[in-house]
Amino acid sequence: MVEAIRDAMDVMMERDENVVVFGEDVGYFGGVFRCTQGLQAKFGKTRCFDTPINESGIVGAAVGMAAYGLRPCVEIQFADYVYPGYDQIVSEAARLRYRSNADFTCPLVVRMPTGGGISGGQTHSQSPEALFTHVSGLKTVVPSNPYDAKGLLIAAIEDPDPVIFMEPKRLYNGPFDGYPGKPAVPWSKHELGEVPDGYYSVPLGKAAIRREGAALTVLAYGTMVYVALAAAAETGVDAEIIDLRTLLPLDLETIEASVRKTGRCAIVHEATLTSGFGAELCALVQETCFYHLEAPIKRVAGWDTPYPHAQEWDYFPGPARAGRAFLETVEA
Amino acid sequence: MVEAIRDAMDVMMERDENVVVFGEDVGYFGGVFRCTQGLQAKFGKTRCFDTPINESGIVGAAVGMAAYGLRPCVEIQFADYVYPGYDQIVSEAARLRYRSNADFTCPLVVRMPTGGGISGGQTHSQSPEALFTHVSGLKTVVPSNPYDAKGLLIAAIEDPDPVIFMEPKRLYNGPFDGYPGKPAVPWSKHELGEVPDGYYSVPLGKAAIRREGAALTVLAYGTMVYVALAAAAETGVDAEIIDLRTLLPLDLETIEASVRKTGRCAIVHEATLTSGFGAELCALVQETCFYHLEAPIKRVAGWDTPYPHAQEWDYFPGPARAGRAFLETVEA
Amino acid sequence: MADYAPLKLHVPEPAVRPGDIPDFSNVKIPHAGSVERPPVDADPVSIRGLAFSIIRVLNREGEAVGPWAGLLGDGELLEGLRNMMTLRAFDARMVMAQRQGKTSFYVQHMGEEAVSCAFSKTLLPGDMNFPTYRQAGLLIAAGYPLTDMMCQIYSNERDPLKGRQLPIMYSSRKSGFFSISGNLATQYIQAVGWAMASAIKNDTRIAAGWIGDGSTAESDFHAALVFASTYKAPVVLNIVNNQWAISTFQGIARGGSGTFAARGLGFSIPALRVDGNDYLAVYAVAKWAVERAHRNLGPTLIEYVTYRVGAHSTADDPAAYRPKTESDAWPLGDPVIRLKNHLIKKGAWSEARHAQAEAEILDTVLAAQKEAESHGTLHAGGQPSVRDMFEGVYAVMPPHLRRQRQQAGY
Amino acid sequence: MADYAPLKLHVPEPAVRPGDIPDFSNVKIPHAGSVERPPVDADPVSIRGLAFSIIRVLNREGEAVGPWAGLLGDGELLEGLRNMMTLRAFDARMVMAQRQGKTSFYVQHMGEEAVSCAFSKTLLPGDMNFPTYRQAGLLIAAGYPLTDMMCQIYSNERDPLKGRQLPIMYSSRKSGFFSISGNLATQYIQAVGWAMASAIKNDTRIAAGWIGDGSTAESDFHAALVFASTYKAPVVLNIVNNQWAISTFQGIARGGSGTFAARGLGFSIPALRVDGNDYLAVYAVAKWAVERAHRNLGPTLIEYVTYRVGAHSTADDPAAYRPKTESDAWPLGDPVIRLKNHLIKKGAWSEARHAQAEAEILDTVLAAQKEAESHGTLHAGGQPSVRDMFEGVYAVMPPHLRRQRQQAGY
Ligand SMILES: Cc1ncc(C[n+]2csc(CCOP(=O)(O)OP(=O)(O)O)c2C)c(N)n1
Ligand SMILES: Cc1ncc(C[n+]2csc(CCOP(=O)(O)OP(=O)(O)O)c2C)c(N)n1
Ligand SMILES: [Mg+2]
Ligand SMILES: [Mg+2]
Repeated sequence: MVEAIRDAMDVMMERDENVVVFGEDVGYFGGVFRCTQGLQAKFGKTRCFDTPINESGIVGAAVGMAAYGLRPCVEIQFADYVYPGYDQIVSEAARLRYRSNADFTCPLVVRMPTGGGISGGQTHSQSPEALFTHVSGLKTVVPSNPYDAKGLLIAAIEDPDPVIFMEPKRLYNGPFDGYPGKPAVPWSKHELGEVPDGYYSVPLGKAAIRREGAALTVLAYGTMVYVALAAAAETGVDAEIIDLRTLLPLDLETIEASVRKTGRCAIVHEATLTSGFGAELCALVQETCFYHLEAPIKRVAGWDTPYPHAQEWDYFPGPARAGRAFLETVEA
Repeated sequence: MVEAIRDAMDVMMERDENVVVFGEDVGYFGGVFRCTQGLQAKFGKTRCFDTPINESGIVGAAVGMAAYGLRPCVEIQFADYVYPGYDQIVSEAARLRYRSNADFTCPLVVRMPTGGGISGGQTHSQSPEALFTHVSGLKTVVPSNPYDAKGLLIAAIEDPDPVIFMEPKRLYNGPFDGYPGKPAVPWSKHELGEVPDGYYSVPLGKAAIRREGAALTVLAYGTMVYVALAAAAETGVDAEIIDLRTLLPLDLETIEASVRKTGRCAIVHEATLTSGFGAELCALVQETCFYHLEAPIKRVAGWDTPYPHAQEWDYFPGPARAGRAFLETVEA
Repeated sequence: MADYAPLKLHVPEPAVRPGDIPDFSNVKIPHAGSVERPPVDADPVSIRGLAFSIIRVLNREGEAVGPWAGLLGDGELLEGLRNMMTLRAFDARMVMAQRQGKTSFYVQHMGEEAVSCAFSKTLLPGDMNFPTYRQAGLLIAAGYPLTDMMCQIYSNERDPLKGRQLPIMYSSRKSGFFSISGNLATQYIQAVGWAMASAIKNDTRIAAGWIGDGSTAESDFHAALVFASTYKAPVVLNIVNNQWAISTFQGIARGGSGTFAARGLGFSIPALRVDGNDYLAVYAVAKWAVERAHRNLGPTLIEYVTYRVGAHSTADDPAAYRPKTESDAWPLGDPVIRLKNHLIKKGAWSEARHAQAEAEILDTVLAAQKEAESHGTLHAGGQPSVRDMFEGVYAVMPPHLRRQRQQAGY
Repeated sequence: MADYAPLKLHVPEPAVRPGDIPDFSNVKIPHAGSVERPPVDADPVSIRGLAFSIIRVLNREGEAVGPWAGLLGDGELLEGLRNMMTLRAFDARMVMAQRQGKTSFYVQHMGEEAVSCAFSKTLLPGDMNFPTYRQAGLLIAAGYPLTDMMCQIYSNERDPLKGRQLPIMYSSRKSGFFSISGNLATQYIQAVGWAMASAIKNDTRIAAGWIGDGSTAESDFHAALVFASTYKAPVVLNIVNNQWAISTFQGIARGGSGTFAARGLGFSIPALRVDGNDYLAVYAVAKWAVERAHRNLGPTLIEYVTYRVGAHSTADDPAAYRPKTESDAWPLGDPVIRLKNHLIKKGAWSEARHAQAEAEILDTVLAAQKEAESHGTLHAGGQPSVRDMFEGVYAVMPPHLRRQRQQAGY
C-alpha cells in the first residue's frame, strides 16, 4: 500500500504543478514509512521537502499555500501526533471556505498513518478519526487496500476541500486480519493489491461491499475490514461486509440498503469505543432502519483505555471479539 | 451561575492551598465572564494570575503543576479556543496516570465557557464536548444551573483526575429556553439558582431528573435542559427529562431505567450533529434498551455547519425543533 | 544542601492600575531621526540594536527628520491622512451602531490607525495580508468599499460573507486581505505558507502576517518564525504592540525581553521597532521590509509601538483594569493629529481644510452607512437566508447536509 | 511594478549526504578554556555571546583548562566515567535484545552519554527532570536500578509501568525523572509549570526541561520560553543538539539563527552553548544554570553540542541519509574516551583499569539483564496482566470500563 500511496502523489505531482508534498522526514529520506520516497529526487526540493517538527506549522503553512492556490498534500508522521496541528485543521482548514464565502478555499490533504498492531504503544497506534468526523468542513477517508488507497488519495488531492486521509499502517505491507502469529501476506498476493499505472480515482463518499451476505450487515473500515472478513469466515455468519472507505461524507445509502435487507448490524473499529465513529454509525442505522432491525446493533471497538504496549492483542478488536459479536447479533 | 462558579473556586482555594487558578485575563480583571473576579485580591497573585495567551502553555504548565502536587483549575477563555491546548489535554493530562502507573497524576480542571446563543459567531459558540468524551482518561462535566455548577466544580477540583468543565455561557446569567425574544429571567428567580454558602459537592457521574414523565425519555445537558423543558410544556408530551450533568463517566443506570419505562428516547444537544455526544448516547440506549424501544431514537442538535452569526436562531436547536422531535417520537 | 532561600513566583504587573496616575516613564523614546537606516540586505546580526530602539520620523515640531524620512510626497501623505480619518469616523459610527443594537460586536482602532493605513501603501497589487481583527485600515487604504464592510458588520442581505461570520471578520482576496479567523495567531503561519507558495511558484508576490502583542505568546507565532527563518519566506511579520491584550498588559506576553521585536533575534530575522503612531515612520520601515521580501532576502519582523486608546472591543470596559486617563499620557501622541500637524507645518494643509475634510469624510461614512442599512441590520430588514447557512461548508453539498437543510425547511 | 526577479524558495540542505565525504569544517570550535565564565546573576544582555560560542573544558591533551574547570574531584569524575560506560553497555545490550525480538523498540545514546550523566549530578534531591527518550543517563547516574529499566523495556511482569508504555518511556518520581511521553516537546512547558508550582509553594526544588534540536521547532518550546521568561520560573531548559532529528539535519529546525541557544535571546533568557561531549564542561555549565534556578534568578537555556552516533532508534538506518563515516569525523570526539584520557592524564586512571571497569560493568549489566529476563520479555515469560490494561485510566475505575473489563473476561 506504501507504493500505491506514493504512486498517487507521483501521478498528481506530475499532472498538476500545484501539488506539493511536505512533512517531517518526507523529503530526502522519503518518510518514516517511505511513502514519499523518490518524490524529492523526481520533482525537486521545492515540491517535496522536509519540514521542521511542528505539526501546527505544517498544517498552517499548508492552509496558507492552499489559499494561495497550491494543493498541498502533507504528512503527519503518526496520527498520534496530529493534535498540535488540530487547531489549524479544525479552526482554519475546515472553516476557510465557509467563513470567507469561498473567497478563499482550502484544497488540502492531511495524510497520516493510523491504527495499531505494530507494537507502537500509546503514541504510535491511535485511530482518532472521530475527532475529524465531528468537524464540519472536513472529509475523512480511510482506505483498506492499495487499489483504493491510490484512487482515493488522487480523489482527495483533487478535492476542492480539506481531506483527512488516514492510512492504516498495519496494512502498509499487506492485508492483516488480526492474527499477528500468522505468516504475513504481501499485497502482491491479494486481488486488491494490484494497482493500475497512471491516473485513476475512487470517488470520495462511496462505500464498497467486500462480502455479500444476508444475515448481518457489518460496517468496517481500514484494517477492520480484514478482521470482519476473518470473523465471518470463522463463525460462518453470512455477513454483508461494507468497507466504508470514506467516513465523511458517508455512503448511508449503501448502509441503509444492506441493513434493510439483513435486519441486523454490527460495527467494528479499532478506535476507542466511547464517542468513536461507531457511535455515529449506530445512531444513523437506528434512525434510518429502526423498523427493520431485529437485534441491537453491536459495536466492537478498542477499549476505553490508551493503546497499551504489552497487551496490544488484548486491546486490538480481533476476529475472536468480532466473531462473538456477529454471533450474538444474529442469534439475538 | 457566574457567582456559583466563582464561589466554588473561592471555597476550594480557601480549603486547599494547592488549588491555583489561572488563564487569560483571569487575574486582576477576573475573567471576561468575571468568573474569577476577586480571587486574585483575596488569595494573592501567585494563587490566581493572568497568563500569556497560549492555551497549550496554560494546560501544559498546569499538567506540570498537577504533577508537582498542586490542583490547578485553569480557564480557557472560550471552548472555541481550546484546540491549541488539545494536545496537552489528550496526550498528556489524560494519559499521565496510566502511562506512569500513577507515579505521576494529573488532578486538573479545565474550565471553559461553551455553547452559543450570544451572537458570538463561529468562534464564541462552539460545544466541543464530544472531542473530550472520546478521550480515555478525561471526565467531562456540563452543569445546567448554579447549584450544580458549584457542587460539580468543587467535585471536579477534588477529583484526582483531569476534568473538562464546560460552562454553558448562555446560562451564566439565567436559565434560557431558546427564546431570545422573551424577557431574561435571572437565576435568583429560579429554584436551582439558590446556592448554599460554603462547601458542598455534587458527585461526578450522576444525572438528575428534571421532569418525570412516562411517554418519552429526553437526554439533555446544559442549556438544552431548558429547551427540552419548554418543548415538553409546549407540546404536552409527558417527557422524562434527564439532565446528564456529567457526560463521562455517564450515569447510564438512570438513563436505562427511564428508557425502559418510557420506551422512547430523544436526545438534544447544541453541538454539531455528526459524531456529537448524542451519537454515543443513542448507541448506548439502543444497545441497552433495544427491546424496550418502540420508536427510533431522535437526535436534535446543531446542524453540521460552523456556528453562524446571522442565522444563530436557525442553527440553535430550540424548543420548536425539539418539540417536533418529541412529537414524532411519541407518535412513531 | 537545601541552604537555598525559598523560591518565589514572579508575576509581572503593569506600573499602574485604576486609581493610579498613568506613568510611561519606563518607555524609552529615542529622538526622531536618531536611528540608523541600514541597507535592506544588512546582516541581521549587525542590526540587532533595531529591535531595542524605536524608529521615528516625525519630531515634536511636526518635521520629518532623519534617514527614514523623505519617502512620501504630499499627495500620498494627504491620502494617508484621509484614510486614517476615514477609519476613525468609520469606527465611531460602528461603535454607535453596535450600541444601537444594529450589530452584535465591533472592534475599533482608535490610536492605531497609522499602522494598517500606512502599511497598506507599501504593498504591490497581488501581495496578501493575513490580518487580525484590528487592521481594517488595510481595507480602507486599499479602497475596499465602506458599504461592503458595513454590510458584513450588519450581517445583512448584502453581507459578502452571508451572515456566517462575526462582524469585522472581513475577507477580500481582491484587496489583498485574507479572511480573518478570530482564532489568534493562526494566520501568522498561514502568511508564511502563502509566501512560501509564492516562492515555490517563482511568483513575485509577497505576504504580510499580522499579530497583536498578546498573541505573540501563542504557539503559532513560533511556527511562523521557525518556518520563515528556515525557508527564508518572502513575508513581513508584523507585531502590533498596542500595550494591551484585553485586560492583560504587554508584560505578561513579553516576559523579560524588553521588546517584542527581540523575538526575531533568536532566528536571525531582522527585527525593527517603529513608532506606530508616526505614519511616515510606519511607512518607511514597512517599505524596507516589503522591499526585502520582494528581493527574496527573506522575512522581517516589525514591532509597531502604539497604544490601544479604546476598549478591546465593544464587549469590555478598560476602566476596570487601567487608569482612565492612561491614553492621554501615552507619549507617542495621536497618529492623526501628528500627521495633520506635519502637513500643516509643510504648508500642505490647514486647520480649516482639516475641519472640512472631517465633515466630508463623515458624510461619506454616513452615506455608506445609509446604503448598508437599506440592506438590513443584524436583527432588522434584509437578512441572509437560512439556505446560506447550509451552503459553502463544502464546494458541493454532501447528502447529510442536504438532508439537514430539508429538515430545516429550506 | 513587478520589476522584481521571481522569488525562490530556500530549502536548507546538510553539507553532505551518503556518498559524500563528511565535512564539519563549518562547525566553529573555540579552544577549550577560552570562553568566559560570568557570574550567575549576570545581565543576560551582557552574555549574549555565550549563545554563539562553545564552552569547553577538556583540551586535546586531555587537560581541564579555563574558568569552567576545577569543579569536580577525581572520585566524581570516576563515577561519571562509570555511569557513561554503564549507559553505553546498557545500550549495546538493549539494542541487541531488540534485535533478538525481546522487545519492540529501543533508543540508544551513543556519543551523547556525557549530557545526561553529567547533568544528573548537578541536581539536588527532589529536583525534577522532564526528559525525552534520550536521557536514560539521568536514571543511571541517579542510581535507578538497571533491572527496573530493563523490565520496563521488556514490558514484562515486573515492568513498573505494567506493560502500558512503549519501551524506554520510563517514569521515576523518586529518581527525579518525570514520566516520558513520546510526544515531542510537550514536557518542556510541563517542566516550567512544575518549576512555577515549586515557586508558588515557596519550595526550594527546581525543574529541568529536556528537548532535542529537531523538537525545538515544536510550538510547546515557545510556550515554555514564554512562561519561563514571564514568571522567571526556576527551571533549566536543556536543548540536546545531536545534529539530527531522525533523517532531518538540524538546519531545518534551526533556520537562519546559527545556533539553538540563540532562541533564548528573544526572551532575555541567559543562553549558553556547551561541548556536549565534554563531561566537565557539561557539568560546569549545567551547575551554573542549576545554581541560577535555585537562587531564584530564573530560567537558563543550554544547548549541548553533540552528535548522535547511532541510528535515531532501532526503527531506522542512518546510512540512508548521511555518510556512514560521519560520526568518525565529528570534531568533538567521544565523551567516554575524552573523560578516560583526562583521568589517565591526571594519573587517576589507566588503560588497564579501564579495561577492567569495562568488564565489570558488562557483568553488572548482564546480571541485571538476566534478572530482568527471568521476569519475562515482550513475547515470552512473565507478562503484565490484561487487568493492568484496564486499571489506572482513572484513580477509580468508572462503570463503563468495569463493564469492558468484564466483557474482555477479566
Ligand atoms: C486562540 C485564542 N485564544 C484566545 C482568544 C480570545 N482573545 C481575543 S482577542 C484577545 C487579546 C489579544 O490581544 P493582542 O494580541 O494584544 O491584540 P489586540 O486586541 O491588542 O489588537 C484574546 C485573549 C482568541 N480569540 N483566540
Ligand atoms: C509531536 C510529535 N511529532 C513527531 C514525532 C515523531 N518523532 C519522534 S522522534 C523525532 C525526531 C526528534 O528529533 P530531536 O528533537 O532532534 O531529538 P533526537 O531524537 O535527536 O534526540 C520525531 C519527528 C513525535 N514523537 N511527536
Ligand atoms: Mg494588544
Ligand atoms: Mg536531534
